[in-house]
Amino acid sequence: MIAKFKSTYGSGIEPLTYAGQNYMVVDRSLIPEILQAMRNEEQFDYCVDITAVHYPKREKQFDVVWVLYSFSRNERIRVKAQIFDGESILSSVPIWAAANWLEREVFDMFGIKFDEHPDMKRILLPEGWKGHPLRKDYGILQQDNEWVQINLGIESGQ
Amino acid sequence: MTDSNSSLSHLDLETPEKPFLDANELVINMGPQHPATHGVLRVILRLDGEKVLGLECVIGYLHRGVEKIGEHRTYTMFNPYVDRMDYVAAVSNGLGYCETVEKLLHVEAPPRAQYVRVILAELNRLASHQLWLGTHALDIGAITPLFYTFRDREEILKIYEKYCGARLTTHAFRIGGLQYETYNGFEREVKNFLSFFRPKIDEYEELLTTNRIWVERTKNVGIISAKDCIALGVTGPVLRASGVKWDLRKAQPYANYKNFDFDIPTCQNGDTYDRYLVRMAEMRQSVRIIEQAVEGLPEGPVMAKVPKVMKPPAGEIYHSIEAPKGELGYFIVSDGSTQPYRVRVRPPSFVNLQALDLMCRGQLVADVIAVIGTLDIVLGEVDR
Amino acid sequence: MGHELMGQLVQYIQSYLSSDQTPGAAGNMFWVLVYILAVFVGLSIAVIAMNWLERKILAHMQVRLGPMRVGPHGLLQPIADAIKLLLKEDIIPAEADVAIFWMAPFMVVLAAFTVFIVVPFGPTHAVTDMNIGILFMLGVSSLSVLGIVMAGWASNSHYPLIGALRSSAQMVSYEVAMGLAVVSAIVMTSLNASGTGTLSMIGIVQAQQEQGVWFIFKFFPLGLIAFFIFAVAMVAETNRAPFDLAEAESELTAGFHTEYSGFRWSLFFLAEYSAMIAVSSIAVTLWLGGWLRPFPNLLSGSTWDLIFSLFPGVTFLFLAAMCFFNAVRMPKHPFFRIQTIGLAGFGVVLGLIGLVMLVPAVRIRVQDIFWFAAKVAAFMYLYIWYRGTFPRYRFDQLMQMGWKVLLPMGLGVLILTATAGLWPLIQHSIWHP
Amino acid sequence: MAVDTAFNMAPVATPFFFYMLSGIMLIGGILVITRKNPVHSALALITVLLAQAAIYLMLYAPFVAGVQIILYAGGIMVLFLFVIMLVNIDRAAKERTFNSQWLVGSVAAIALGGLFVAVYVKGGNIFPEHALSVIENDNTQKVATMLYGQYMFAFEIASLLLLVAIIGAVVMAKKRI
Repeated sequence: MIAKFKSTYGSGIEPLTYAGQNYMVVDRSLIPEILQAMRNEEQFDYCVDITAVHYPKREKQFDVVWVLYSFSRNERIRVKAQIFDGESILSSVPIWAAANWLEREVFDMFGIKFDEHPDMKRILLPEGWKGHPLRKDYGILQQDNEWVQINLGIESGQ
Repeated sequence: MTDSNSSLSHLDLETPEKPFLDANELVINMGPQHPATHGVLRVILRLDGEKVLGLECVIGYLHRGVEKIGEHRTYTMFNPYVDRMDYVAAVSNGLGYCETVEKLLHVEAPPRAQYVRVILAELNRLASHQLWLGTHALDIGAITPLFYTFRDREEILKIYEKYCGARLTTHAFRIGGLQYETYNGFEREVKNFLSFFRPKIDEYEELLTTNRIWVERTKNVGIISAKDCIALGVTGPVLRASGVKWDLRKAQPYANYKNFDFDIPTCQNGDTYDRYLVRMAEMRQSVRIIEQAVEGLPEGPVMAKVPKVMKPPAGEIYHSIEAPKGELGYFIVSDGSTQPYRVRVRPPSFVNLQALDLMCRGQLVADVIAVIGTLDIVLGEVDR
Repeated sequence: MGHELMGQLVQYIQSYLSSDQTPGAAGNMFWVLVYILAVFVGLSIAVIAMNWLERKILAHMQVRLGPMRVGPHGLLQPIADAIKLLLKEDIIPAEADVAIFWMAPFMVVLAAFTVFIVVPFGPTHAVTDMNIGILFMLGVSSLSVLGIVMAGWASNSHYPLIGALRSSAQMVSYEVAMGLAVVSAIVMTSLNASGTGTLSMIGIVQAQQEQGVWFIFKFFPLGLIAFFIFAVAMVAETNRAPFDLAEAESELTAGFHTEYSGFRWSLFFLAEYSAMIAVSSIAVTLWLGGWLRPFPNLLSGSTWDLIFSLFPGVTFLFLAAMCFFNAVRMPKHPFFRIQTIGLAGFGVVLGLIGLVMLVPAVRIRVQDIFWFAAKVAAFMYLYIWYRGTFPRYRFDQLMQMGWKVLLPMGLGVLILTATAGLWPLIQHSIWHP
Repeated sequence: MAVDTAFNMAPVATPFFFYMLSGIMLIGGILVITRKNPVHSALALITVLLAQAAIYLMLYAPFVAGVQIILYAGGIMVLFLFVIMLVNIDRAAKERTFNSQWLVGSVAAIALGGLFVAVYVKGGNIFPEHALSVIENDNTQKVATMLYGQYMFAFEIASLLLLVAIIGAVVMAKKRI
């Protein structure tokens, strides 16, 4: 399968394996196409998870990771795309409805915007919160003091 | 309401239906303090009379930043934190986390530890399903099953307490095996529990399975087709009740589940009653697994050789287990240091909760309660 | 002068004791007041006892103990609760319609208590016997829904409003089925020589006495079906499980009384329980022979009469013995001393009541009340049992049950009962045209 | 039967009660049309109906009184309230209670009042001098014999009319049948 993708898309795909788990790093521009193909042609019909990893030292700061599973093949695969800070990526909600909240959570935690997402807003943190906690530059004790003072009427949440 | 052959396009979850005639649309805010939302879930209901036109979940009231904490603790130190996510199935959380880190470290727990893990994890599944049954029945108005299930859950918690000193957030497993050897009489007590518990499942079923009101309240309520389940990523008993025979214990066996003989109970209709039946059948299967595990419990060490200071080689692992509520996944990225670079938890409750809107459309307020109950969500896990 | 008045009073009391009329019918104002007071006090005690019993019985059904702390076996728990409720802050929401919010609980209580004017605890033990007794009971108890609607609306909050909407729809629809079942029992009262039935509560029981059969067994199984319809509808009428949608805890937090607290809330509570007793009394009067003792035909004769008349006293003595038994079993620790004494004292009170009830003059007049109360108590137990066993119906299912099951059944039973009652006449006209 | 006559109740049907109940009815009636809040109006109407039931009782017509309570106060008014509660009260409260038909309305009211006065003045001899001594005990039975004997046809026609109304309501309310 990966070989087929490789031949179709060429250098945009880099298939990798670690500890017996397959994943591939895909160029950002190829992501919509690849994900569509994964679902329609390769029967990866279950989007297990969408998440991101922040590498502040890298030029392309974020890895966006799709964990996919195919019921018919009983196979799991991860698709990764590296993007710059502030760059957005096309939403996969039209492909997997499950992506809705998962993408919202990625936005909430990392500030990565998904284009054409039906309802791109925070999910776990309250609306109006400043900062995205899972970025590496967000301290573990850091909080939006202003928001806490205005909305909770206390000096600090800690 | 849902055509099972429909494609994704019908999952238009943003625009609510129109109210009938010119009646006013009633917006009700259910929760975050509400007796039936199982925690601090807030559901904004748009109603036409009592008919649900659409709903929106507001979550995050219990957000504690577990994933962020994980990045600032060592692998061992983070282990107790995962128990606080799905606190009614803490052992399963620990199992998933320990196995993921073991994969990163390229170690494997010794057989005895594996067996004990299966016993405790399946006991945990029983406890979780019992809690679900009690509260779900309470939501639908049957108050008695709650006390029956809690009486029996107590026995499981006693075994935990004797084993590791804790009852709810057990922290029972360690990376590489178990901290403690089982106590004297562990096997006997588990066996006693099984023989005590098997008739109790019949007792629950006697109260509910053929109860007319129970059947009327749950049949054809909150139907979700297999197709929609898969599209929305819904897993666990909800998926199996829709007819998909998929259980990670069979599909991608972890621990040593492949050594045990058990069935995957499924149903076809995908309604609340089927989910109830599936979970009841799962309890019986769990009893079967525990029975085999206790019978075949091997002697030997319970801890593999793991370094005192864990520094897994750089790499990344996604590993998931079949938690009582569905697929519980851990995605851990290691950069070779003592702390994980990134811990991502794929919580089953969070993903399953997405289906609430779809399942409640066109139903009545009372059904929303039933559906929230049947999804078996734990807000600690939804919000993390 | 005072002596003369005293003599008059004694004569007065004696005159009543030998009377065979209700005080209302005799136009005896003094006894009417005494009866009203007695009914009110008795009802309050019954509600308190019901509160304790419900918690205890439900607890034992659910493998737990229930109240154990306040008094021996929690006997004083209802009183403690009442004090707690009275001392609680009385909250009126800022946006509420104050006047209606204020009136609603009184409306409910008024409706629930007024109906007891016509409840016949015995052939003479009723405040009054109205010509339209049963109609009065149904009518006045239907007024309590107004109070519920007022409470729900005046709270100016969504949950109470939905609770009120549900309960008004529910009560209005079940009243229809209930009425049909009642009518089929009333039709049975007309099966006598004169051919005229009665709506009077006492008259209905007397009709059962004359016909020598409780209406539940009349035209078997027609009476039974009518009784069944009523038994279902009355649970719905009183908003109790499994029809407690108006206050469905898990859906509407507390339904129409969500915003009520303290004393006002306790009035709703009081009304709920007295309404339960009221509808149970209707069921007992219409189908279970009211104050008549069980097995009047099977176990007839003066010996059996005597044995059955001893029942009330013996029951109380048994309860007293239970109290003593438990007092003996109490832990012998100074901590439990007061509880033990309390329980024994309670036993003494019960025993004395039992002994008094064995006195022939008393037992003859008391046994009617006893049998009536015993039958009502059986219904109360059923209420608790339902609550411990059944999940809650959904609103549309409830409506479906009322309109599509009970109503047609009620109509059918009514027609069949009328046909069965007229059967001799029909037969006659067919055979001898 | 030993009943002490000294403690006998005074008859209920005293003029005092009549005037009191009539007063309640009049005040309630005025409140019904003047209250801005429809729920208050409905409650006032219930008061009127209950007072009316009490007047029936005074007239020795307990059956009619019972039916009045059970049907109007307990049934129909509850449905009224049911509907009112579903309507947006805030909007209804802002609307003017009296619309421009007040002229026609008062003319009609004056005409009706004149009719009543005329009947009372002209037809003085059709009113009996004393209240009829109706025996209370078989009042209900009398109503029954009347309804199912003499007025059987009218009674059945009325029920048929109601059936038509029910079906009409169902047809109007149901989206599809």
